[in-house]
Amino acid sequence: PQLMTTSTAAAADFKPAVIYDMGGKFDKSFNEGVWNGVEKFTKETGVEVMEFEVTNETQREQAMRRMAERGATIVLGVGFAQADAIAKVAADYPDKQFSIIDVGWLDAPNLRQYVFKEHEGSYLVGVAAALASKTDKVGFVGGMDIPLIRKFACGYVGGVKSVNGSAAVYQNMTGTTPSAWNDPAKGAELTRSQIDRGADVVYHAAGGTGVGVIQAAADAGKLAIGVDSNQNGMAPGSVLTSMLKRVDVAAYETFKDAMSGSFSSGVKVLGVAEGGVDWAFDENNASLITASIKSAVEKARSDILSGKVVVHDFMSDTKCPY
Amino acid sequence: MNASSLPRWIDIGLLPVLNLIAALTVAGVIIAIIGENPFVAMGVMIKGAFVYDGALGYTLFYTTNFIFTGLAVAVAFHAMLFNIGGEGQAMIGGLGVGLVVLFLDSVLPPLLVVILAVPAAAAFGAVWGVIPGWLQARRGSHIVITTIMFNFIASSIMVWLLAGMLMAPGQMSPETRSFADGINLPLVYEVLQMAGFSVSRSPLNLSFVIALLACFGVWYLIWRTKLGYIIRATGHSERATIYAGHDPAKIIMLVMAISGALAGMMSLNEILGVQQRVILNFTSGYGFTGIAVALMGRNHPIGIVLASLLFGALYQGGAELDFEFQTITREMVLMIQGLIILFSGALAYLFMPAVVRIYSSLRKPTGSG
Amino acid sequence: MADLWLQFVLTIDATLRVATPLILCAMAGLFSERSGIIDISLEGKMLMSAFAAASMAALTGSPLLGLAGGILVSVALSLIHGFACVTHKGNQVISGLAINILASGLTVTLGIALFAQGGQTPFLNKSERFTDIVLPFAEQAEHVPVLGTIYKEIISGHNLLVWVALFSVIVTGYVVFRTTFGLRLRAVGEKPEAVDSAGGSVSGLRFQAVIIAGVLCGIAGTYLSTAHGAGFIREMAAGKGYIALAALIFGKWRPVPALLACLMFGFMEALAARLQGVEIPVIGNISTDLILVLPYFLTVILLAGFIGKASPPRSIGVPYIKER
Amino acid sequence: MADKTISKARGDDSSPLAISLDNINKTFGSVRANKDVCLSVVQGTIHGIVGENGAGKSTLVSILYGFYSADSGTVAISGEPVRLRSAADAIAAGIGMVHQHFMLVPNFTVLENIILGHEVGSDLKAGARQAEASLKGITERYGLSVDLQAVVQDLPVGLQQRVEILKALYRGARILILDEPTGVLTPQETEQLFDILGTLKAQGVTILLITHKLKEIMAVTDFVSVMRSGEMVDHLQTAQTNPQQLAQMMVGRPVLLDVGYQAAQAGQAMLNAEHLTVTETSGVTSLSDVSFSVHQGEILGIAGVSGNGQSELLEVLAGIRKITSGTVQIGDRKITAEQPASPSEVKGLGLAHVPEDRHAMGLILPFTAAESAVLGYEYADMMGGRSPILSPAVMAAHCKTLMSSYDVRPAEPSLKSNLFSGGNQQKIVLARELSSQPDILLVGQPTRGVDIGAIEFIHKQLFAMRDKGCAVILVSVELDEIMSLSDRVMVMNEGKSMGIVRKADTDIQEIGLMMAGVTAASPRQQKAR
Ligand SMILES: Nc1ncnc2c1ncn2[C@@H]1O[C@H](COP(=O)(O)OP(=O)(O)OP(=O)(O)O)[C@@H](O)[C@H]1O
Ligand SMILES: Nc1ncnc2c1ncn2[C@@H]1O[C@H](COP(=O)(O)OP(=O)(O)OP(=O)(O)O)[C@@H](O)[C@H]1O
Ligand SMILES: [Mg+2]
Ligand SMILES: [Mg+2]
Repeated sequence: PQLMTTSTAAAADFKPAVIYDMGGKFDKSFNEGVWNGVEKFTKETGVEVMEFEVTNETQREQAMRRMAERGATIVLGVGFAQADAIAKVAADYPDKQFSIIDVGWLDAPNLRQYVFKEHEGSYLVGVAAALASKTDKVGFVGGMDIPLIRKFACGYVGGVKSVNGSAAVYQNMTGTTPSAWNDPAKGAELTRSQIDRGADVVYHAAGGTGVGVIQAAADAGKLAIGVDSNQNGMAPGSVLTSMLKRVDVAAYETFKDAMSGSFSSGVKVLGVAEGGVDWAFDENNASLITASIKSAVEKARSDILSGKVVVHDFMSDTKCPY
Repeated sequence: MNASSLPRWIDIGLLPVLNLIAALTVAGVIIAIIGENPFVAMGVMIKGAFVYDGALGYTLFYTTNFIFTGLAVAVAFHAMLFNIGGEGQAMIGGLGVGLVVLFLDSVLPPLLVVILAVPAAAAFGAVWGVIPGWLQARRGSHIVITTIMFNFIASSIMVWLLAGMLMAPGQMSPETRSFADGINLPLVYEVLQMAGFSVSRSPLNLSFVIALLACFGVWYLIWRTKLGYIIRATGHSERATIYAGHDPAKIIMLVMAISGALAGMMSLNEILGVQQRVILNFTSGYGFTGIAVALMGRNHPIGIVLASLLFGALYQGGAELDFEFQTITREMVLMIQGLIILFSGALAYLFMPAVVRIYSSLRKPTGSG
Repeated sequence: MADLWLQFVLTIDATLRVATPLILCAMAGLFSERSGIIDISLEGKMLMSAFAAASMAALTGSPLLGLAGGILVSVALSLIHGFACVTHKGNQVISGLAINILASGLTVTLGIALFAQGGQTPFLNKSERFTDIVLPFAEQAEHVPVLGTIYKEIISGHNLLVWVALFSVIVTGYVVFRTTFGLRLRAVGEKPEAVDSAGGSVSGLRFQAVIIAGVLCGIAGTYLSTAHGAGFIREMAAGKGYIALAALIFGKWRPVPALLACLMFGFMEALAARLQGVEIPVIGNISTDLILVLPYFLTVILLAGFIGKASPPRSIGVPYIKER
Repeated sequence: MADKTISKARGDDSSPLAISLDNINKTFGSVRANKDVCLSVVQGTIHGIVGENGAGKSTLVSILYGFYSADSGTVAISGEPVRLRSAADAIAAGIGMVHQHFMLVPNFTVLENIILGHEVGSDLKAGARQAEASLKGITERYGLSVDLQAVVQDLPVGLQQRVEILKALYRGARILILDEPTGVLTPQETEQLFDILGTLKAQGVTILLITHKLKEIMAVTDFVSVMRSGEMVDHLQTAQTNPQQLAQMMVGRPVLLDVGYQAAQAGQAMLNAEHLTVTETSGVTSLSDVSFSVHQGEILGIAGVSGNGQSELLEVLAGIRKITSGTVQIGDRKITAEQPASPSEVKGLGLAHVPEDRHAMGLILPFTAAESAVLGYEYADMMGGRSPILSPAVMAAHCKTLMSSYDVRPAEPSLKSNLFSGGNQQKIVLARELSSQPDILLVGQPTRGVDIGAIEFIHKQLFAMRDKGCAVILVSVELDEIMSLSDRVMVMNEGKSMGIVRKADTDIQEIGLMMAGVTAASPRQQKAR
């Protein structure tokens, strides 16, 4: 492999690869979002993308190396958990291109990093949640207890409080290990307890665990808010909206750029302004989103765009002022 | 009709092979059921394990893990102790490596830190083995149950530490910071490249050599020392051991310490060999696979090396399956492993009646003639 | 204060839900181990049946067929266990371990082949699951202080299988201690040769016991994927089989104490879930990982004879071999 | 020929047969436990079976009880041929059995044990009540009272045996098999058992009694059959035979009870035991206030019914068991509860120990003979002292030497210990212990399950040790063995010493009485201490 001298990929030997993280590409959430972008790319260009789903912690680096060795010209890592692996492998394969989502702190000439302003999107759905709640109590279920998820929570609280300063926001985290991304039973448990305490809208940022959140909310006749992908269709009539984190865009863009030779390294930050985060409105939740909710959310959106509202980023100071 | 009435080559050669064939046959049928060609899959696996550039290195890398955990199970087995706590002992061994390195890597020269980390892995693993040993020897609690519980306890301790005080600042995964540069066991490909051979990169490292030395050590201990003799005696008859003037409780604790130390040393391969930081779940079930390895290897170091090689190939080849087939993932390997444990462990003597019948009908004509 | 009380009641409510699979598995283990067969394959049977039930429910749309599928598959694994341990007198721990590992691998492998969703089954909608049964007057009861809350939150609003689990304790108690079958079952776990010489069949009884264990584990697995959860995900048993085993030991192989142990362990889990990442006044952030390890820790302490003494059935783990 | 002896033994051809076994064969692995065995038992009689250890008695009756299935042969009960595939078949045919090792669930009540496998209906309580009622009739009829609610493990052995008999009768047994029922009983309990058997016989129950004790055969049976190494040797009417004849039939040649005892000159005391007491964790006192000493060049025999503290005594002396109170003095070393000695320390004091149970203690069956031959001597000088290394070559050479000087056959050190016959296994143990040149030798049941040729050899070795000046303590439940080897005899009963007598001053009758706990040694003999 060391002998290989691939420069910028010519279309013929262009070989993209993606490494999904634990939870798998059908987690109905984060990884699935990436998969959607990958599918779109394949459909448009006809180029097959090599895929691998990590199922345990030790596989990440090996999978990445294996992709590089099997001739991949660009490798996309999904999630911050792959940061260390990609840093090592990118250094060992300087003539290959790498890209990673949710990581913004690495530095390599052949590595592109995507960071999202989840707090902005969460703010938007927080506004919707506060308006849709009849009890003035809303919930948040996070996956693994890490700053990134606190960032979601904080933006959400900000949105809720901007509408109703006295509303209660119940918050729970699922766990401290990566298995917290894939524990729907616990997600359902936590949601039930929040609902029993009066919450009637529950937002999740918990990957596969969120399936349980949506299920529990639907079972109880309450509302859930999806995350990452558009989850409105998972339980139509029970999902108020979804906080879209356009990881599909990141995936699609990465491969598109690499294929056309316009791949660049560095950190890309995607917020509301860049179309990287948004809220979902479609036929599945049309009946839930009243005109007043819609206008309030759109107003919040334009306020963020105009800079009138600056949503606090938890990760900037690990504090949440709301 | 029992094992001792058969020649050794049948007992330790033919029967294990038959069991393996049975397990692989069932696995093949399942692969066929899910719509893939088992022979193609087998071919991919073998290629993935031995043929590709660097594949052999990976295979031997996994083999190293299995040698350690297999030896751990086997040593305990010689004292008739069923140590299924290898997983937890390996985790705690890794913790030992981590603590030593994280505390010392800024003060001591790398080489010295590495030299200290090796016994730390063994010592921490030994502690995690000796506690269930003590509970069995002195308090009469069943070692199987306590070692199961200790796996969970170890796992929780690791989560608690790695997601808590040992978590690297600014990190979002439950893992420690990376070790300082140079704190790792030499990689085999690097050493060979320095010696002028062209070898492709793989994580195979010095632990493999340590594992082989451990094999020899275990063989020597069990069959060439008085302690080994007493360990085996304890396994067969505690009463006879007491009669002979030894304290079985002490032997049990000692054996569990040795067993735990071997399991703990598995972490050398993963933590000090490749990861260079302590991560969660680096044991990945290797501790449990060690049981299969010991069963297949009939608790003998040579058997264990062979069985480890088989499982190493299965793991590495299995990863290759993952790349080649949409429908097959690593879990296929887990399934095959389950079948192997079933056939070579619980159903070890499934084929014996038939083999005995065939053997005695073949032997009769020559015997009487 | 009122919220604290409500929180407490809700935690108890959650305890019941979390403890349900533990109770079923503990009763399963009780039958098996009382007959002398160690069953560490509770975990694997539960996992496999969770998969089978969810697949069946997803394919047919019927949770009852899902239950049937779950039970069937779990019993099949029990029969493998029986074949290895009873018929071939193999090592019971090894057989159990093999089944657990096999189940881990097989569920994902088959799941991918069937649904191509990374080993998961499709998300089950309401009609494909066992949904909660709200008892009459639950809403009205809300206004009655204390008792009303307890009625509405704890007693009402559980799915069928939660009731089945509680009922299984009564049935287990009755069958094991009040019937002649139970007498033989216990005898065969204590001293199989006594049953043999009294004209009973040791193998027959042990097979019956493992089959009953299979049925109960099948219900537990079904609960995980088609009642409590909405679909199968890999490794969804997540050590519950081992916790149930611990509860069984903690309950000294008796149904009611085992039930209490399950509830205690369930309570710890429910509590831990609620405390995760929550700042508690004065104490601060409690490590829920350490709460979750308590069941295992307590079992070790118990087994070591520091709190009471748990003595297992005398012939447990020993294959019955008449002729050497 | 077999048929002739049966009819001869029966005496009265018209009496109906309860059991007839014809050409029964049974093989365990390579052991032929029963070879063409025939047996006829007349209804309403007590029929004894005698034979040495391993003669195949238990195997035969287990086949009759459907517990084992015969390889070939037929069984007829009351003239009807039956197929006995399981115990259930035998029970249905009216056969009940009291096994050598009781088949009772220890933590069940008496009642639960009795109804187990033969319950009425599926509800336990209702069935138990019904059973209780019908049991009342049985207990009254045969005078077998026992508390039905008691938990079996709390009952003394004699009562447990009574439960076994009740169990059989409750199942409607008309034929009752008892396998060595008196081995575990005190003389009083034995008396009571024989009374019960008498009552049963009077009620028309047929009884098949297996025992080693010829006295018991003479006392209670009507007929007796003799087995030897898997074969039926002869059938006799008890009234027309005597113990000498039976013993000769059992071993296959005239019994040489005495290997030629010659009084020895005892020297100084080598071991002094004072007020030895051992209390088990269960609270049972297994050894109580035992005092004795043993001298250079003498054999002190310890006699007693099995289970009266002899085993505990040996283990205490060997350092295996802890003393509760009292002392053992060996040379200058005083072993007490406060200053216990380990088996290795005791060994260092010049003591060697041939344990009672060679399978569980004396040898490690899966080990090779070479390995078994160093058990307990791993750190002895010939094995390289404290060196941690074990040399297979040295072990094999050592074993080879032992094998040739003690005539172990086959003389093959690499053979697994369990592949040697009982006698040869015992010779390996003996060789190992005697070759350490001990000053004190503890020997437990040296000839249990050993053939007569080996017995003579072993006895001669013991005499040789004595004559070399070793102090020998010999435990045996075979009174004949005690009498032919010992210089003095200590008799034990319920953990106590009933006194020590000089062999020259006593006879079997007196010792028998002491074993039964009836009389202590007379003051004159007491001095023999
Ligand atoms: N279950 C078994 N498996 C294998 N061998 C056996 C079994 N039971 C008995 N044997 C062997 O069969 C032979 C006859 O044994 P059996 O128990 O019938 O003798 P026995 O006359 O009752 O002796 P004892 O007086 O010691 O009770 C012995 O060699 C014994 O080792
Ligand atoms: N309980 C047992 N378990 C296993 N093997 C046994 C058992 N009893 C006897 N054997 C084996 O069966 C064979 C015959 O044993 P047994 O004691 O009957 O020998 P034997 O013919 O009486 O010899 P000897 O004449 O020396 O006493 C031996 O190989 C012995 O080791
Ligand atoms: Mg017998
Ligand atoms: Mg013999």
